[in-house]
Amino acid sequence: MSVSFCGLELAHPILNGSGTFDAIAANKAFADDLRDAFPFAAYVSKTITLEPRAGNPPPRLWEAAAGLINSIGLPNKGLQGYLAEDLPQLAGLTTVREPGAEPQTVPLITNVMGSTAHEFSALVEACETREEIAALELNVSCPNVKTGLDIGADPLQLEQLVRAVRPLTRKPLIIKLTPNTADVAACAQGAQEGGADAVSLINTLRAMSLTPVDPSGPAGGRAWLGGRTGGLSGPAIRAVALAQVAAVAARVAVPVIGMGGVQSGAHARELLDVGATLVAVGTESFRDPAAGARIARELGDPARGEAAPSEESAR
Amino acid sequence: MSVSFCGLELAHPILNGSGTFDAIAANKAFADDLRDAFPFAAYVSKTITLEPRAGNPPPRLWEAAAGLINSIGLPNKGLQGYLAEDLPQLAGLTTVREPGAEPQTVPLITNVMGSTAHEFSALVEACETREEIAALELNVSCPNVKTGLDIGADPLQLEQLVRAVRPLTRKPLIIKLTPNTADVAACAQGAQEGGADAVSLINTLRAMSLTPVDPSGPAGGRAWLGGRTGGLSGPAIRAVALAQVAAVAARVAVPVIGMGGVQSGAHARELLDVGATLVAVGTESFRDPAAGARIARELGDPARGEAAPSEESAR
Amino acid sequence: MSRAPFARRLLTVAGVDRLGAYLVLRVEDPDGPQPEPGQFAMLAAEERWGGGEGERPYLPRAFSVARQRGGEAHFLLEDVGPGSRRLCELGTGERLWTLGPLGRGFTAPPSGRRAILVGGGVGIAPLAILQDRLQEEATVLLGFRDGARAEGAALLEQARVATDDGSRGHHGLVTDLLAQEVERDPLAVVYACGPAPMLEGVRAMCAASSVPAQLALEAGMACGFGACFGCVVPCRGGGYLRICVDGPVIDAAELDHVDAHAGAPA
Amino acid sequence: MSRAPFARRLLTVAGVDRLGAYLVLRVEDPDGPQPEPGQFAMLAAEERWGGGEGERPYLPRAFSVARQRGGEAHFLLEDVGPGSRRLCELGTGERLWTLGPLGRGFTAPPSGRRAILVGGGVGIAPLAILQDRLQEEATVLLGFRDGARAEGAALLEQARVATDDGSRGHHGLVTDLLAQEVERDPLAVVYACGPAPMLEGVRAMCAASSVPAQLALEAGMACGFGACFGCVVPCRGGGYLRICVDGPVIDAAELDHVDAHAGAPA
Ligand SMILES: Cc1cc2nc3c(=O)[nH]c(=O)nc-3n(C[C@H](O)[C@H](O)[C@H](O)COP(=O)(O)OP(=O)(O)OC[C@H]3O[C@@H](n4cnc5c(N)ncnc54)[C@H](O)[C@@H]3O)c2cc1C
Ligand SMILES: Cc1cc2nc3c(=O)[nH]c(=O)nc-3n(C[C@H](O)[C@H](O)[C@H](O)COP(=O)(O)OP(=O)(O)OC[C@H]3O[C@@H](n4cnc5c(N)ncnc54)[C@H](O)[C@@H]3O)c2cc1C
Ligand SMILES: Cc1cc2nc3c(=O)[nH]c(=O)nc-3n(C[C@H](O)[C@H](O)[C@H](O)COP(=O)(O)O)c2cc1C
Ligand SMILES: Cc1cc2nc3c(=O)[nH]c(=O)nc-3n(C[C@H](O)[C@H](O)[C@H](O)COP(=O)(O)O)c2cc1C
Ligand code: FES
Ligand code: FES
Repeated sequence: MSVSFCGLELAHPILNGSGTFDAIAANKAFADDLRDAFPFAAYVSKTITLEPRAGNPPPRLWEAAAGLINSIGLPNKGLQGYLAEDLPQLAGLTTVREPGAEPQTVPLITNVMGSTAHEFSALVEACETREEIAALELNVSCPNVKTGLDIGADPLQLEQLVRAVRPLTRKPLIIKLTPNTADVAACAQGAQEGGADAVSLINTLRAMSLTPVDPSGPAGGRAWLGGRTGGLSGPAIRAVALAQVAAVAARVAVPVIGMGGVQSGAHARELLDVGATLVAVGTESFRDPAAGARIARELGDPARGEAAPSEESAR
Repeated sequence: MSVSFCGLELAHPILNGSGTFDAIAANKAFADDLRDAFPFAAYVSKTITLEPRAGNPPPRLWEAAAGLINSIGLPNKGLQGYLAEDLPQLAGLTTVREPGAEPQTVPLITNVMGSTAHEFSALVEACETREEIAALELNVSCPNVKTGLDIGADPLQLEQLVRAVRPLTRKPLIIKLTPNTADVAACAQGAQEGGADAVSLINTLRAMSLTPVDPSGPAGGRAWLGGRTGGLSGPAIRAVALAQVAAVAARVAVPVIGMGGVQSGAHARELLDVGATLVAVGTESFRDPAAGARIARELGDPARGEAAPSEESAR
Repeated sequence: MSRAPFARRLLTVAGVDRLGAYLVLRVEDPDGPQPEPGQFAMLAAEERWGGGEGERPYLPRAFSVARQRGGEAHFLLEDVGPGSRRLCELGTGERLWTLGPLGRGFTAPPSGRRAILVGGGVGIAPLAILQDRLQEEATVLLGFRDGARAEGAALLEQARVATDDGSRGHHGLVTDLLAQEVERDPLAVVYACGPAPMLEGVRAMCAASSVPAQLALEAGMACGFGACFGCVVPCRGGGYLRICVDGPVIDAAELDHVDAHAGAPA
Repeated sequence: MSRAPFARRLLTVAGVDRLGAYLVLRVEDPDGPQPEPGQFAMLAAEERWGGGEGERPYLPRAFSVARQRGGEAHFLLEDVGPGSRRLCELGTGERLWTLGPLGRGFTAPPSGRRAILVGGGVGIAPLAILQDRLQEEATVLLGFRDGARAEGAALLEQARVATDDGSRGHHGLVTDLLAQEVERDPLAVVYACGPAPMLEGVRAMCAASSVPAQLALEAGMACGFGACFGCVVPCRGGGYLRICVDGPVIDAAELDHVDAHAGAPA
């Protein structure tokens, strides 16, 4: 079950999606077993920005059909706060490799976002100095300050961005692609050309909800979310994720982290089958905080298809 | 409840999504009441291409979480077959305006797709000669023969396409946008600049499914659909549709036909609230063939918010 | 062809009978149109349709009318997935949405010619109503995977049975039995419904012996009334037929082969 | 603070008691950690969670622990939507997923100072377990929309009641009663849970009288353990607090106002 990814040896192929598991809060909320039986084989931080961000005004959540819309707005302490306060607390998480075997340290992946190449560079340079950080993930779903479009939606822009930050770090560089684009495989290729070591997808799909129409209540027709629009995650997007991951894995040589709506080992298996190397679990952790460990277990259970992804997979 | 759209007077704001209601087949399947109590206020044909198409090999369907993936592949008799055989059969459908009131003739909208501007022109020219056709809908979700991307995914290409066909018809020209794009509002704007009278959205989201993994059966990891990938529709995509329709309605002046996952009058109301003029029902008709009429009824029921969309809507 | 009213109807379960590995769901339907043998209905439980693992079932499911009499419609069910499972859980008095009867049924044999009914597994359902309606006595050959399923043979009268595991009747395929019958009476007309490999066996055998055969096919359906173009099988000479409106009963002569997805659950 | 095991637990319903417009769901939990007053759990029915109209509920729902004794955890339920409705439908012996106890509860008053418990509607739940645990007698003031809901007051002892429609107790707001109490005893400590307008009234009144107040807030939650950052309320001096880990009990001094979305169902 152990798997190597960009030079990192992981106990199993399941990690968390950025922004869907706050290990520090979880350590406070749960009794002590979490630290030594961490559900994920690698830990991805929430998106960190240069400056602290408070995030969007509430409400931030909406339950959709078989999914969740969030409009969190990337609250975080900012780069300095993260490096000074959070990173030391995150180091030393360990995960269980096999029942009975030695627990294994969980590599930390830091997810960062800038709104310009300059900001991304500053973030990457600062992270490069910290050895607790095993790899970097660049969240390029942020709106370009000039065009308003996602920076990551245009293959050429994305290639240039990656090319600019690539020389600044020797750590593995993962590009978290945006799914809100015409051709995600072209974007992945752009990232690879620019020097990315891996790509991850899918992020949430742009979505919206209105205040419930209640004949006796306030009129409908107004955006429910404080941030007006949000991102859809969960089972509703799984089939879209599978198509995007398959398209990307067929196009690029670098490893792919697949995610989107995974709830079970069978779902993870499908992403691996279409070419992902690792699988991230997001929204399902909200329903079951130990989902990551459960899914890793289900994946390892021979009855559910332990065999390595077959050569003649769907790619 | 009656509504005017591009000079057409419709009994109510509900029509069908292209390719989700074969009125000719339905007339054969159901007893005689269908012809005089047609569930939709306007009827949109399946996508018609220049040459006949058989469509994709089976299987063509996959049930996803709160949704349906289809890979139908646009089977149709081709332009000549459609004009000669189908159109005469479709003329004369009538819908019920108000309980008790005169039934009203259902305007026919023909949906066409080409793979080049030349093909689109030939389709539009041929339709222009037929007075049974009240309006044209251009399906621009087809892959561009050169780039492989959807023709409609690029605002500039789309504008040029519309500009090329606009002079060929005096009928209202509706552009059915693709949702698989970075900026659907820019595409809508392109269509408007090119001379479109209206836009419609959303079409299905690109999605995929694999053959079920059965330990005792054939290995998983292979695409289930004969066409390999397909399009996701139904409740799963409703929140994405709402966001895209809101973005488009805020950007363009032409009327918008909203669709995607509508199952009830409340859902239709939300699309109207964010700026749509008409609402199309697709997959829900598969669960309930009379869904169109039911939704129109629910929309007209004062208890569920008969009031006209408020000025301070979510736009 | 019987035609369905243009509306789903909410019908009530009159009772559920166990029949070996299968269930017979009896639904109160005193006023519905009389289905023809081979026609089907789209069914969905009124409650708890949706949700559960993988958030399915979402769309209604197709089931052959197995019998219609005494103001009841009967359906033969096997639990093969979330939709059929939910229908199997229905109890007396609970309700389900029903759209039908849909599709084109079997055509009676020319008078004087013997009908041979060949069924496999849960695919025996439409042959029961066909047997009820045939004027003359038919030969009935039914194949099952095992003994529990073979108890389903009680749905028809005077059936000869084959089982894969030999637990009842002929140890082997139902097409072995058919081969004997076709040889004995080359003027027979064959009516078949069952898993795709069985149907393909029947088709090939009948084609070789120039015996006419009507095959009741199955395929994943979204709508059941021709709207989605999802339920197709490839037909002779290219192109596809929609099972729900061009079938489910298709003349074997229209097919080059029976598509691997076009049979009843094995 | 009591901490939850890092796993959902599948617990069994011991019984359901009607309490006017509310239900008390009693769940067998002999071995779970002892919750502190104000802590909550994320609940989801084992079956039929998902599906139905709009395919909801999908995520678990937050409920205050209303009482924990005799090996049972009690929750006070009001049917306000698909999730609470499904929980209200649970019968004895059925099971539900439970994650908890979660969050930060109430802090006991300094000894010698009187506790005033102010509850509104279903928001009275955490005040019951608080009353159970307080060493000294507290003043209990509860407000309800109508008489059926006012029967919920039986969850606590010696409660003074206000109703919006005057059908029971004081005709008016529970904050009217609080005003009298605060005036009489400015050294009291206030503990409140209820709809947002009530909480804002309590906050403003206590701030004006310099009476310390602990407010148990509510907000739509996805996870309940700090993972999603969804359940926030704006706090004094800018920024947001996560109700599930920084609360649900928040010191009123940390708030400029109570967010309109941060209260119990009205
Ligand atoms: C005309 C007709 C008549 C029929 N008559 C009968 C009858 O009388 N009795 C009876 O028991 N059955 C009958 N069937 C078959 C029945 O409709 C199916 O078994 C049923 O739809 C299965 O639904 P399910 O949810 O139980 O199983 P599903 O999970 O839908 O699985 C059934 C099969 O569908 C495929 N599948 C699996 N997952 C999916 C998915 N997510 N999306 C799409 N396909 C999937 C697989 O091939 C699987 O083996 C008939 C079918 C047709 C078309
Ligand atoms: C810490 C805490 C403790 C609580 N304790 C209790 C308790 O003891 N007893 C009790 O009865 N309740 C309690 N609640 C409230 C309870 O969690 C909610 O009432 C419940 O989540 C509602 O779920 P629902 O599915 O029934 O209703 P929903 O449909 O989710 O509606 C509830 C409210 O959510 C909003 N809403 C509507 N639709 C959606 C949607 N699709 N997505 C997101 N929001 C939507 C609306 O404002 C609506 O009024 C508590 C909440 C918290 C946070
Ligand atoms: C509440 C929430 C917060 C998220 N925050 C981030 C984030 O900070 N950075 C990021 O790159 N992705 C973020 N995501 C996206 C997830 O990492 C993941 O890509 C997406 O949710 C799809 O996976 P899922 O369906 O398993 O949740 C967030 C998702 C959710 C639901
Ligand atoms: C089975 C099926 C076939 C479709 N065929 C077409 C088509 O031929 N042309 C087209 O423009 N859209 C087609 N669509 C897209 C629908 O018109 C509609 O845009 C989409 O399904 C979203 O709406 P819904 O969620 O209500 O189904 C098809 C959708 C389905 C499910
Ligand atoms: S099931 Fe939809 S066309 Fe046959
Ligand atoms: S509910 Fe997820 S952070 Fe509070």
